Amino acid sequence: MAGAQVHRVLVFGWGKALAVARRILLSENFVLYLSLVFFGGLYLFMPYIAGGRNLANISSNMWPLLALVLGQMFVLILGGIDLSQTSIMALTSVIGGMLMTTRLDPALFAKSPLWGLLLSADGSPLSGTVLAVPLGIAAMLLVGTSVGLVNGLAVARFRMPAFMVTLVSMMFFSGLAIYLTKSENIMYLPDGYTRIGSGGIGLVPWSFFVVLVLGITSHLVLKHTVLGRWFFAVGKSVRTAVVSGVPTERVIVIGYALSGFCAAVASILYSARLAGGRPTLGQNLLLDVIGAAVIGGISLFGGKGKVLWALFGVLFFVLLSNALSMLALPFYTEPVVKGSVILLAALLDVTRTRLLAREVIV
Amino acid sequence: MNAAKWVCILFVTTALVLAGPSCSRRDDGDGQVTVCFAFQDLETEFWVAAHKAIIETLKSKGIQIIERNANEDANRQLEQIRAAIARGVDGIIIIPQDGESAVTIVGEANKAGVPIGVFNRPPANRSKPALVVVADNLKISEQAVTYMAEQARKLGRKVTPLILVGDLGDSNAVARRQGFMNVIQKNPDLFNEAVEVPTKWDAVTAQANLEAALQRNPNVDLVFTSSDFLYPQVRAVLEPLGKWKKIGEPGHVILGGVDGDLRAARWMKEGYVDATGVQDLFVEADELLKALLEAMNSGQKTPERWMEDPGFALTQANMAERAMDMWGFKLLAEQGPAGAQ
Amino acid sequence: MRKTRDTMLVMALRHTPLILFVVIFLLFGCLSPRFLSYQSFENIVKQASYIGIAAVGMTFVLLTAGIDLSIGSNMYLSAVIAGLLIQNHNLPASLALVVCLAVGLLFGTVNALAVTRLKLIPFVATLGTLWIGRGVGLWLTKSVPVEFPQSVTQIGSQKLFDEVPLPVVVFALVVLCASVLLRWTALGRQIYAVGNDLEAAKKAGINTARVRGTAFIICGLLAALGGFISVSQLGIVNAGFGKDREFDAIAAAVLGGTSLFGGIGSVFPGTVLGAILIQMVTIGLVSAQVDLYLQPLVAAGIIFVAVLLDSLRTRQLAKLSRRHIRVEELTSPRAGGIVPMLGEE
Amino acid sequence: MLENILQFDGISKSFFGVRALEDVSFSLPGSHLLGLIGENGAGKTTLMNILGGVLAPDSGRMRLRTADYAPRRPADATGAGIAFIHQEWNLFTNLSIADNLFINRFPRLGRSPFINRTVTRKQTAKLLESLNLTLSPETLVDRLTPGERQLVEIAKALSTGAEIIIFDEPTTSLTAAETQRLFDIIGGLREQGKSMIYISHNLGNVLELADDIVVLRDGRVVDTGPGRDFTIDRMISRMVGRAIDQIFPTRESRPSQEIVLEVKGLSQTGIVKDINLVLHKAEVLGLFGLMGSGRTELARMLFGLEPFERGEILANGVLCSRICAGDCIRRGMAFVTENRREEGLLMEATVVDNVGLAALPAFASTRFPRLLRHRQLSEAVTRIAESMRIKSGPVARTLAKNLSGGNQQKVVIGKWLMSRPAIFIMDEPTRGIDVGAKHEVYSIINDLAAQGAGILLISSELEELMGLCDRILVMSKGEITGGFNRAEFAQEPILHAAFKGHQRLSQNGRAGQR
Repeated sequence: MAGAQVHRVLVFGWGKALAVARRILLSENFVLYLSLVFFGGLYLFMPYIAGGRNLANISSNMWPLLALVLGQMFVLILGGIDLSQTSIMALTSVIGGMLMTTRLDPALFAKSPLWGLLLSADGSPLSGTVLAVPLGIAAMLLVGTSVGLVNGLAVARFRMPAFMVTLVSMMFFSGLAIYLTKSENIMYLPDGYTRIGSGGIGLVPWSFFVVLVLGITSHLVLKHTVLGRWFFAVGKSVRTAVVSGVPTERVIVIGYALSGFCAAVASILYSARLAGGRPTLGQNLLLDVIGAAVIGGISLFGGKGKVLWALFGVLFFVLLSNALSMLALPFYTEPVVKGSVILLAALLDVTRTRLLAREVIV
Repeated sequence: MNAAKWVCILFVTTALVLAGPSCSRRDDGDGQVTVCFAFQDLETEFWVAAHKAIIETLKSKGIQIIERNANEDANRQLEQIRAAIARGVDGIIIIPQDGESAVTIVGEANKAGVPIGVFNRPPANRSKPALVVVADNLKISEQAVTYMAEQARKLGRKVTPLILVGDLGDSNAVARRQGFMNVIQKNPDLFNEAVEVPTKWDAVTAQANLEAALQRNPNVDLVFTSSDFLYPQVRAVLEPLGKWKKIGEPGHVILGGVDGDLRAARWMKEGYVDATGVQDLFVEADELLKALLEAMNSGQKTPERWMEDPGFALTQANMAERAMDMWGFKLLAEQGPAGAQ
Repeated sequence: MRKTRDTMLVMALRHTPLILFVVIFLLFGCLSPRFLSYQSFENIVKQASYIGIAAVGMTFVLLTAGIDLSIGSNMYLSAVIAGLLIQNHNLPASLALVVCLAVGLLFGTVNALAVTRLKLIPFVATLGTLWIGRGVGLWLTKSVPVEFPQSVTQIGSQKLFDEVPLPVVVFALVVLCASVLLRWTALGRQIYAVGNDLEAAKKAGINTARVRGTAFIICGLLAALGGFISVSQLGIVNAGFGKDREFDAIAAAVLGGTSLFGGIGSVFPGTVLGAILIQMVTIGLVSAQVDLYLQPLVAAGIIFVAVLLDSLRTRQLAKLSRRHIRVEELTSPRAGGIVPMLGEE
Repeated sequence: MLENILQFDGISKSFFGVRALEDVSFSLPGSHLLGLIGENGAGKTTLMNILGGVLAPDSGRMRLRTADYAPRRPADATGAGIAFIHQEWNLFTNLSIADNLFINRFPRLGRSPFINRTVTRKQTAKLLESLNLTLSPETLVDRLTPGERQLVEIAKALSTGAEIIIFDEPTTSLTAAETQRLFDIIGGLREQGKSMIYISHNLGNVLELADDIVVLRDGRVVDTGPGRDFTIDRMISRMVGRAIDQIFPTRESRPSQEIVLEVKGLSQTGIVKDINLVLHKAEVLGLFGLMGSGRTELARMLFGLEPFERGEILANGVLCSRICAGDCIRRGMAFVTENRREEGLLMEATVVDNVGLAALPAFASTRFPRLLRHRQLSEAVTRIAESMRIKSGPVARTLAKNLSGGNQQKVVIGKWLMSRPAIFIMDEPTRGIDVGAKHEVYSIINDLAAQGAGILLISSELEELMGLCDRILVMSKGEITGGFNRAEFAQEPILHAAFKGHQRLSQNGRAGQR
């Protein structure tokens, strides 16, 4: 009798486990669970992946990328795309660097078109003052938002295809960033600034707080404001939105401006961490950004997206690249592994969608 | 379900956030010595050869290698180095994206007490201790172009020089362009204004733009490529125009470059190329590894030493005595006659 | 009078891309007279041919509302495999071409299966194969450049009738075949139908999986062909070969009027003009010896103007071809009679 | 010829345990036209999906001629000679008419893979001619009017050589003349020996055309018989399950003298000319005109969706210059579009999101940022959904695309009720919805007028306007060609005004759609 009892419990346990597995697969937060399983699996082989230092690494890698993906999310929800985010990062990082730096080597920077106008061997007129950091950051945010605004105007006003507009502005603004410094990177940024990238309150890094605020604000905007509803409406059907009195042009412009703003935030975090202003900052990051958004579940065709999805997508990508950094693989296998994992994740997601569809019909 | 979701998220976030940098200790694993080798990219032969030399030396010493390609992204390289440190590597070698990011990355290694060696691109300043082996790109290209200028003077007329400029986001490319310009500007009587051809370190772009530039300026008599890996493109454009001629033949275009790779060696030997600025790759790799392994063995955490690779210009004039100082010639010799086409 | 003026306006609007093309060409010609030669034009087309061929393939995929991010990796992998076979097994050039195309075809088929069978979103599927393809290529070469023998580079420098470079001939042939395929075969029309409305296409009994899959396979094949054309001119394949070319190909197609949302676009003149225009701007700037640092800025500016004009033109055309309910007397300020009245008769 | 060509035998089908069809049996004799009527949700669509191979029945079988017929996919139905003409067009707007007709079976040039354009062009031209459509086969579908598209859809069905043709609401977007043309074509088809099933909410049309009529209610056949035995009253009472004694509810309110909307000299070259109209408080003003008379364009101009060159629009006495839809909404206007699918609804969004969309700013708690008061919003939406009797699952989760046409239309109207506007512009609010839903829409219009709103009602069904309106204006060729007060309502003069300038058509012009 007791044996049967145990047997029944076992069967019950097994059935329950299956049910849980199924629920996880069907859950909206599937990507999160996938990341956790991935992490857990790796932990068995590489315990140091869960070491405090590495968790800190993962954390510090996640937040700036998340800022970018959040910006991209707004544009994707509108049914657009923003390829210019990386060039916005480069441009703002250069401008912020120029305003804040305390020392510029004349041998390197004398060729810059701004030399003598704004720049000198002691940096800019702002440099060294108390206001350097706050004003520098403000300028970065302002420039990022303005570039986004220009993108948005071109897309909304002139009905130009978003892909081309942002591709051209990627060319232009990354070219501009390189032109402004004539290829040189800017060093000697004030401590107050670089600490954003390395310091924190106790154990919590500053970048976390910055992106936390950004994320919560984005969530509030999308979920709890008129504007947020308008974003989704425009992404689902521009024509219906127009007829329903949504100021579609304004909404689109705001979307791109937000994307630019978020890129500037990411730029602040990245260049603070690297302690330098770089005209090539994030040059090859674009596919990671869009990839993370799409893996997270944000649709490229508009109308769908959530802050949490962005977070999960970023978590997945960062975990993946972090794990690859710890394996002693030859360099050429890395892309193969990366590509395979992306395909696998996508495949699981498709299976999940199919199961979900069946769930509804049955 | 909803509660479970939030618990999960909360768990992950707190884990990530609270795991401070301080609470970890290096994990030495099974006692195996591990070195992280992080490079910016492997797109030209110079980097490929360097990569090969370093990997082989390390392997021969039974050291486990974690190699990482940053794909030309300084931030990604920083993340990779941090991950490697977290894994508990015993030493680090980087080919940084540029001198400025090298400073930050060296700082990370210093903080963690892992000895670090910087290959070929020196940190922008010496504020953080590291083992550094440097080649002065500017000087090397100056030397090569100086020799080319001497050859040009022999033509006895004003000469139009052309330079294939690398990616303007790459500090080496910028330094090499500067070296070239310095020589051109020193000889205003000899040179017309230089024709600049952007390549973005991309063979296709280089070839297309070079072809266009030569159409516009058919009278170019001197071509300098910022990296030897573009010689095949120079040849592909010059040959149909009847300008791919050996030295001494009429219509020869004075050719020079920087790196000293296999093709440069071959074509110097055959007499097409006049001069090439050489970074002594093998010596650089050797010196750096020696110093790093020494530091690792003696338990030094932040060793500091700057090693200069003076570099030199291998020219048709000094080829007889110095050819074997150029790594490309060594590779050519290894390949033997079979490798030559 | 008015009528002829309006007709001319419509004509001008319809051919804006071509006019813009000529204007830019003349503009660069003013800056550097040598730019206006046949030779220089030939060079532009020759250099545009390889990205142009890939862009033609991309057009097929874009028409079905898909996207292929993997063509750069495809170019690299197929060229590498062909090159290694030549090096190690002394394959003749013609056979190398076949191998190269076969690899491209296979690559395209993998994408096609991932999209149609596994039902992955094209963006993610090809993002995955982008990494895998590049990785396999690097694995085969260990990042060492692969050299091609004279027999291959000869192909690149050959000229038909001593006038037209072979790459241009291949490009023209590809464009011709693609145009014919899109315009004159059932498959071509079905590609447009699938891109316009996938659900309706299914209802109409079109085998949508086959149509979409074919588009990806064609794209893979043409990417490999474009890669080979490029290799035949370069003579060498470096580790960075083909990197980011997908953006160039998409840009050429979109600049030529192809929509990223499917169903709209053409190979000729659309994509061809797009590819050549981009190449012309790049080469024109080199010819005009514009400061290197300013070149990307100017190029971006010119392309921006091109895109802007194109969208203004599309709107204007839409306005002009709007149905007219009434026939107005000729006193009206705006065009009344451009489009024949399409009332109820 | 009375041999049955198609037979349904005890078909049943359930979804989620809910019966959609229960033991449906009837047959379609050869060369007959069978009218299939029933309210939305009665099971017509499910039955047709089973016939078309989209769904499989739970039990029961179908017989085609003498053989069993059990299609597994849409292609099987096409192969068996059954063609569907859907209410929603399945045309590819980026292709030409000829391409659309032959998309799945292009004729080849000999053995080559190339399309034989001569054949497609010729056959298309022939088909178009038989439908009296003077269009080039190479015309892009994108450039066709809705009516023309519907005819192309019919041409497509005919081109497959189908023996059985199913019409699902084919006239909703046709003008009177086009409808007549379609009926002539249907007559011709019947003479050729084709069998047809005709599904429509327009009972007059069904009565006119059908040899037999089958009435479905709640998934069951509740009445069947020869068409001549039916009357509209019988059809309605069988469909609804009770007698509706009056289609148009009586108006109890009277218009006041207060003007809510005034239009002076509105003109746009090529579209409308010198439009003057006045809409009073609590008035229902009808706007009648043929399709293409400029009535829809006028409505769009009033709501700021299309530009106009000259003229003034005064809403509640305020001059609107350079307006957009948002301004109009703030001035108390509402616009029910004729294009429900593309302009009225967010198909992928929930009922709540749709209903709430236009009134969102009104539910913001603060000026900046405009935070939504979710509870109030969802309460308001629920109130509206209930008061309009929108039948759907939970409003917060059901997507608009999953609603029936009538309920979708209620969502579109409901969207505007949220902000209690004083001026309504309604463009074809009853198009393509069933009798019950129509009746409800009429009641809503009445209620709105009773509450003091001014309503500009556009319709191509003259009876509807005559039953509801206080006044009717008639448009033809972009101009207002007549105005009638309630006492003067009569078909003859109104139609006469509507056909002004259409000499050729007015001879065989018919009264709306009966």
